[in-house]
Amino acid sequence: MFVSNSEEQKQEMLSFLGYKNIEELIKDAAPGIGKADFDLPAALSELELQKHIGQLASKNKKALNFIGAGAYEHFTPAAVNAISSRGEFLTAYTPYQAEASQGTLQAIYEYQSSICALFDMDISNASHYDGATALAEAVGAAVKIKNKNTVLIPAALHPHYKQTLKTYFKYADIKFIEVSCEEGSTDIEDLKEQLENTNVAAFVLANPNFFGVVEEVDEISEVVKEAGALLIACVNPLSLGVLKTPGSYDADFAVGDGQVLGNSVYFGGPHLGIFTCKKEYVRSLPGRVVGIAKDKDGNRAFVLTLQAREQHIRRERSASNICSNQALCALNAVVYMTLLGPEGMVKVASLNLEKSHKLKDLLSKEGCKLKFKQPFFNEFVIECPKPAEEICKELANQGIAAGYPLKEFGGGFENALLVCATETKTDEEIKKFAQIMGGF
Amino acid sequence: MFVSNSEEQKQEMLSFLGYKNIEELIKDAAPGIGKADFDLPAALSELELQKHIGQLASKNKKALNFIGAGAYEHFTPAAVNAISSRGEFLTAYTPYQAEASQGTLQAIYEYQSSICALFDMDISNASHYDGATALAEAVGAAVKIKNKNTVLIPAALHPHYKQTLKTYFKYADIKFIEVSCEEGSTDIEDLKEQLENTNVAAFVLANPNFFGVVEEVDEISEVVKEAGALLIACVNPLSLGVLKTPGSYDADFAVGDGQVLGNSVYFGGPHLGIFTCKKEYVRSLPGRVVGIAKDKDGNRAFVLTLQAREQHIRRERSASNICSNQALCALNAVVYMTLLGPEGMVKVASLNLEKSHKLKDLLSKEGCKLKFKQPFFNEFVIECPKPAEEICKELANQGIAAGYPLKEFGGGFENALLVCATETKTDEEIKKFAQIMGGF
Amino acid sequence: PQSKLSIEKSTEGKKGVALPELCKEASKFLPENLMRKEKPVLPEMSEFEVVRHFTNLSRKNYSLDTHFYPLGSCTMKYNPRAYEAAAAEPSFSSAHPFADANLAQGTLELMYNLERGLSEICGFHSFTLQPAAGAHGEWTGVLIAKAYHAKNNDLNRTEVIVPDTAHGTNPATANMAGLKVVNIKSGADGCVDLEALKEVLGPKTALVMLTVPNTAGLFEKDIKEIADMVHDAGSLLYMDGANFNALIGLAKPGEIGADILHLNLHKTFSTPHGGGGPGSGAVGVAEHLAEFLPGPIVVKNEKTGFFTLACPGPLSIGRVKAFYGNIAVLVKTYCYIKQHDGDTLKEIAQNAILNANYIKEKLKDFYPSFFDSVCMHECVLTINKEKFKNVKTLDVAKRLLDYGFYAPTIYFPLIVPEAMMIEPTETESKNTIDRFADAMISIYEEAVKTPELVTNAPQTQPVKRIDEVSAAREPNLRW
Amino acid sequence: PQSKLSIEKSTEGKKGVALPELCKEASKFLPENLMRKEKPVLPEMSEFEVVRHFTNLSRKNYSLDTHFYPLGSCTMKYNPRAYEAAAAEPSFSSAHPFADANLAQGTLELMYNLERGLSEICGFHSFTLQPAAGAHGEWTGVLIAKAYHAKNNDLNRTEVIVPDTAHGTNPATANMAGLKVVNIKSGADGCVDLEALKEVLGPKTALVMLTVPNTAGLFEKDIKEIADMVHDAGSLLYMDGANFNALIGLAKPGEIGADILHLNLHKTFSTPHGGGGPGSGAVGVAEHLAEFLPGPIVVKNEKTGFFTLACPGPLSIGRVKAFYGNIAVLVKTYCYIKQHDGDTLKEIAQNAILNANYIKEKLKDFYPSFFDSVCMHECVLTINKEKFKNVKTLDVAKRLLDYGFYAPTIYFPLIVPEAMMIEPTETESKNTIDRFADAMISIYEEAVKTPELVTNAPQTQPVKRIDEVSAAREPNLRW
Repeated sequence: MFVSNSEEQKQEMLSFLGYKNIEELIKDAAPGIGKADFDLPAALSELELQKHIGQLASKNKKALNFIGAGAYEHFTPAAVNAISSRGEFLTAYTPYQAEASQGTLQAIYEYQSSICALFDMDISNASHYDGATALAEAVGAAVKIKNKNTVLIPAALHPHYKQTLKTYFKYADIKFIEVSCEEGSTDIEDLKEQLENTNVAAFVLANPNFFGVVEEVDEISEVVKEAGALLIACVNPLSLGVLKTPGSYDADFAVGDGQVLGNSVYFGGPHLGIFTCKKEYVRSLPGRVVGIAKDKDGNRAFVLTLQAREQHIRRERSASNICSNQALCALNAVVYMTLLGPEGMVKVASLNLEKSHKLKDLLSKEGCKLKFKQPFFNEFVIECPKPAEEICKELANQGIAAGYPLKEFGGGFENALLVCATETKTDEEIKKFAQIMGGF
Repeated sequence: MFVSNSEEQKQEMLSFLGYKNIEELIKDAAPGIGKADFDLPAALSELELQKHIGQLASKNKKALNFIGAGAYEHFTPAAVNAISSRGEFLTAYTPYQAEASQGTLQAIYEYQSSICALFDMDISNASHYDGATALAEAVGAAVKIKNKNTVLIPAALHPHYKQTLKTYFKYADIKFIEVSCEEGSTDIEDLKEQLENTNVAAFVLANPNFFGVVEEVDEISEVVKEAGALLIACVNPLSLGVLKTPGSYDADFAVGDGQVLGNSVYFGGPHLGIFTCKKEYVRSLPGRVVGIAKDKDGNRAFVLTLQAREQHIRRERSASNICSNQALCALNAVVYMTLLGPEGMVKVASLNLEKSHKLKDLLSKEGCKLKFKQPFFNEFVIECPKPAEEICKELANQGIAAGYPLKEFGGGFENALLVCATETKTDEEIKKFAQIMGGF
Repeated sequence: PQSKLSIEKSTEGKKGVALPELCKEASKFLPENLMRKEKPVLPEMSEFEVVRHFTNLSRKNYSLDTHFYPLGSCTMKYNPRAYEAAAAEPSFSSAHPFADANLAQGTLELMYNLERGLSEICGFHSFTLQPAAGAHGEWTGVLIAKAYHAKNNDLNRTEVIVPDTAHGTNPATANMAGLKVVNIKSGADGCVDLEALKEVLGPKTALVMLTVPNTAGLFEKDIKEIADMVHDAGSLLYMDGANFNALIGLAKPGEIGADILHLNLHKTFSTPHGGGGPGSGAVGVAEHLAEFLPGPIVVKNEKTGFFTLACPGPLSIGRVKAFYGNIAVLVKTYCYIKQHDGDTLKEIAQNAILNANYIKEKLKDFYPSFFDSVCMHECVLTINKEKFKNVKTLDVAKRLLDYGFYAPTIYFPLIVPEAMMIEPTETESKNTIDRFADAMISIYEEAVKTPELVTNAPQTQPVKRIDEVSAAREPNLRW
Repeated sequence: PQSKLSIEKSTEGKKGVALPELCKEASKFLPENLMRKEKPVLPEMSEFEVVRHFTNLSRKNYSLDTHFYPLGSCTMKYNPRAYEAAAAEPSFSSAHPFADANLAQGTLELMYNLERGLSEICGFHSFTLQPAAGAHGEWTGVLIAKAYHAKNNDLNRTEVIVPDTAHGTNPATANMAGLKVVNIKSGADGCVDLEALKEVLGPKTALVMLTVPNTAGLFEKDIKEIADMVHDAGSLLYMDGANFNALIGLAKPGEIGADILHLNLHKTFSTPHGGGGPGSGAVGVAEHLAEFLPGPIVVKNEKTGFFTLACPGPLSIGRVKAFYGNIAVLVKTYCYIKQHDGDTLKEIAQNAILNANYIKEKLKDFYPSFFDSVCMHECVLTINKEKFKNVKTLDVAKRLLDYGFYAPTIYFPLIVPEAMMIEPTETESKNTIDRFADAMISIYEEAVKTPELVTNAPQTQPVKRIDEVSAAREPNLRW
């Protein structure tokens, strides 16, 4: 299947090589192998595959979704996929031969530029795997820069991000300390206290944090900077249409997951790791980055640059082992940002504020209790009258994905549910959901 | 919406033209108009449109389909749409500037060639609207060539094709006479009798005919030719993988609907009119045709040719008024044929035979009565125990599109149902349908 | 190197697609004398080779997505990607035209509302969505006119009056419908000469076919007067709405006197042209002509909201093609009208007109405009013959390709010598038009100073200038 | 002309997309001190302008769909279009990772069966689908090895042995995981020198990382012996399966001694590379390592057939990224394995090997092969320095672009001077390879006779030869 040689061509080639049959060639190329048995079902033709995939897909039930929690349903203009599905983007490799890859290279340069503009940061790489791994790279860089072994993370950091950090630094001499949460926000007093520890390399500021709460970024930054630690912002890129930018509160590194910028939720992947930093940390940048160069005629051209940091050159002395990143997701993101433009980015973020607050108002009206009072972006925590997991199970049967139950956050969170409403929700849908929730 | 000028640019352009506002310009360009009132709903944003279309689409119910009757559900390899959705094909105009349109032109040339190969005919045009209108053009050409005013059509011609012919020649001095049907096939004795009329210009041979029956093409051709009339074949292009080709039985014109070659059923359109003829009738060819030319360097190039026949040159003296055809559907067809190749075309046609005969066998086993005994391709007529329309209504409620009721064919057809099984039907689906039908 | 045909890349034994296994050969089901003898001569290639072949072919095209396409009268405007996605909905594309109405309520509702929407936008009583293309719609319209006169027993009306600024399809269509074409010359201003019209208008006139705006890019300023004259003479007024983007939102054809209008949905209503189709040539008519429309037509049960396809009445001209129209195209049109209201419809026409006049004005010192008047959606320019000497309009067109622009429509309308018909459409912006004007001016300078640069163009395309006549001499139309 | 950036095409006030109306401003919901002050500096363009901008950008790329892409070690093989269609299924793309398992049975079943399928194909006990790319998978594998030794309290095993023919990611990964890299030189035959291995293998060895086939394009002929040595020394054997298309169907890594293997699904399993990702770096392990795999993992209730995500056991290395892997990539991989059985899997490797050896043999008189042996999926060639004088491998690579071919991987592996690593993959055919060989031979002749043609290449690309060093001097990485 998909082998392009005809049987006759194979024979011609074998003859040219002086072999009678393919087995002889394989024996010379890889002595001792060639006889594996497989317990696999019969191969499907494309028609059969289409039917099979259709059946599998139909086992996923269409749901009215109010879950966010790190993966957000947003509107993607049709032009985004129309562009990124073009064969010239889809089936190109990492742009090593720059002259024959100016399309991908310029698109990445525009991605880097747009991300820097959105984040107000100096430098962006060409992309990372996802928000969690981008955060891990930033933490690793901060620890190296500061040569200190303690990193403060907020209690209200995405649990998957916490777990990923733990895995990344499992065998490294790094201590993670959680700064506690007070009424849904980072407890600044606790933060101050922890910062008195002189081993602290950095604080990770999640904004909005996992509870949807918008943090007091200026105050936090001041406290962190005063203590001489680095500030790593971990943000929702779409929220930056209305929320303060990492650059404006002096973040040293700012990361996030760019799924929200024109990429599908897709059960969690592929998403898009965004990695940005201040200019002075450019040599800590993991992965690929595109820069401007000149061609022989002196014209502007785009190339992968600063490759000396990378594995194929430095091998075991490289900054990171990353090669493949999420280029196509980054392409989706830059097309999305270019379509929306400055106005659109503000508007879509504002719509998220509006819809989530409408949901909050209607839920309150229906008697649901809000857990926290702080400002939020597009999701927030409610207190259910019974374990949130039970409610989610019940609503799933009605075709509603109700939210993310927070019981793993321990005491006081047994009945807490994180709910989200983005610009994709109509007023009718929000009303319907609020009414059902009010019925519990 | 989709206007590309910014407000500021509009003002700049107006100033350049010496106008203060757009209304003044419009007044000069089109005096007396500019004030229309519209009773239209509020304009939708793209997000709202996506939702609205999703809702509309969901009002079409997914059905297990056994209807053919001129529009056939077939397997289309995914590569077909991947290619024809490329902007360079999708958003190009008719290739007037040949040097900048070699892609479309070569693709059409390959379409013409592939169709000629499939049909065994000398010449194909670049496409026509659909099978019915292609047939009308062929009939018109035959009448002109023969300068006679009677055209014989088979009783078992697609009713829509009959109706379209009637409309096309409503005000022309052309007489259509139906040759009767005997046990589902053209009654050759009746054909002979009608051909004794010296005014007959042509006979339209539908193969398979509307009842799915494969006709005795050689015998029919002999009779027609002997009488000095032209033979117009109206065929299912996909069936030509196994059925005798129009060229092999000396058809003068051969037409058909190319929907079956990689195009969706799409509630009846866009489909693809295929128009072919013998070399001697090339000047009767309606619409566009691509030929090979030389460029200045003597290299092969493709151009629209024989344009002298067309309306933008000849105006009222042109052979036909057609300009836009179904180019993108023709592109789908040529990609489809190129993917399948000679072997694939034979195989897919054979699969249709196999599946429809499996359906026939199972229906017989379940006690359903076949109306005719002749060979058929992928559809055939059964006798239901009650009006076929009632059965179709009932099955529609079970999500089954059961077939095409034939009551318009008059006496004896009240309970007749035309059913179809293409290569897309699994043995399980066929079995399920047969069992349900057996239950009546 | 010369582009290879697929058949020239063919290698025996290759397959481009895997099909399910076959249990029985065709000969088990068919008598031998009805069977094909030899396999068709088609290319044998792998899927990969086929995809690469056609992908590379596509790259030899200029297209709207890649280049400015100022092709006059063709309205090459942007085709929104959301509409492609909508049309690709499997629920739409897989619906069978003969399925029970219960199974196709979505498609039927869409058709119904589109027909209502177009009627509102154009000021007509009703629309048929059946015609497959503009010319097909024209022919449908002419048949309607014939049916109208036939009903009135007004059988001597055998003539159609067509101004020389009409689209070429108008006379071709009239002729195809068995009517006699009476051509009239335009006035010096590019508009219908009322005197000339009066001269031929009479009891034999079945129809007057006006292209509005006409192919000179001009609005028929006397349209209302013309309509009155035509109606007074007992004739009907047909309006060719191929370029309705110049009028949309500004005027309703039904209100300014047209009895029949066809629209090229693949122009004004933003559906892509596909390299030559499929298009859609919807036809709108005033109330007195509604009963002649082709059928079937979608009707709504006002009580239940249920949609069905109804047979047309006895006066209908009948069916103009199989099934119900180019539905995939109609889905896109429907999306387009859902995204517009009265105000934004008007913006379309305003910007189409603004852009065309801006081009005309920018180029006036280099390529004179054949008509003085303010133009509508397109302008018709010509060349300065004295300065250009051997350089022709064709050369300018080919040279534009080297500058990265598609060429205007050339040598049309026929009444303008060395014509260039330039239509920017409203979806292009000043940025592009300025670049285009700069290129045109550069070419002007080349034509004057280094004409061989222009007459040897194009140099940047996959092939050099093609000798089109060579193709017609001994036509090679297939492998 | 120089390609413009989107921001250079920006015009104030333009919008590329219409969003729904906003009822309230953001300031109604947020205190001012938490709000953004200035809008981001992003381009302002219409949808049309954006589509045209990026469409034209795409046309400046070579890609698999348009050109032969013999990039060694990258396995640029055909990406079937059916898999793109499958991955685009809205039911897959819109499923939320935290939705109740009831709502996502399709995705979960697919993941489960894919994990079982890859295990069967590779001869392993189980697989994790979580890693986002090959290097991510390698790192996952190394962590598993560490966890294994930790469980055994074998804490002195801090070294990873890596031959110089390994992928560059191998040492980088080992280092990233805090292990010491011990490099060993290959033998003259390009394979692991058993003596050299013996010398460094010992109680400190945690892992031996073998790239099979190695970057010399060769099969490690002593793999079974190596595996025994490694296991006898108490170490684990890691196999880099980035180029598993050379082995697939011929051998199961789990059966020839590997304990851990990562696959680049975006290479062997035919998912597109997307200009740099997303890929997927699934990791398979033998039974004794299954408990260390990252979680969660999909489990099936054998009674009900219901699929759920289960937390991993206490020995798991934990989560390597958020959520569950690059599912869209996994859907395509799943399609690929559904379209293959044992026989067709073997055809993949056979043809990959046949094609590479055919190229090598065709070019042997012009570009000598650095190693004598019969190669696997790729061959490593070099240039004839005496004949070529000033012409370098880089020049040959650039000249290939002018001939319409992407270049091989060059200057890699590092152990081969002026290396060209050529991998045709099994989805290219003799037709293309012959054309490529002809081009290489032409370039050879140019290099000998008219070297400036080669050293001045490319001439046919959107830009001329780029001075890559200029970019790094004062990096310009954004507008």
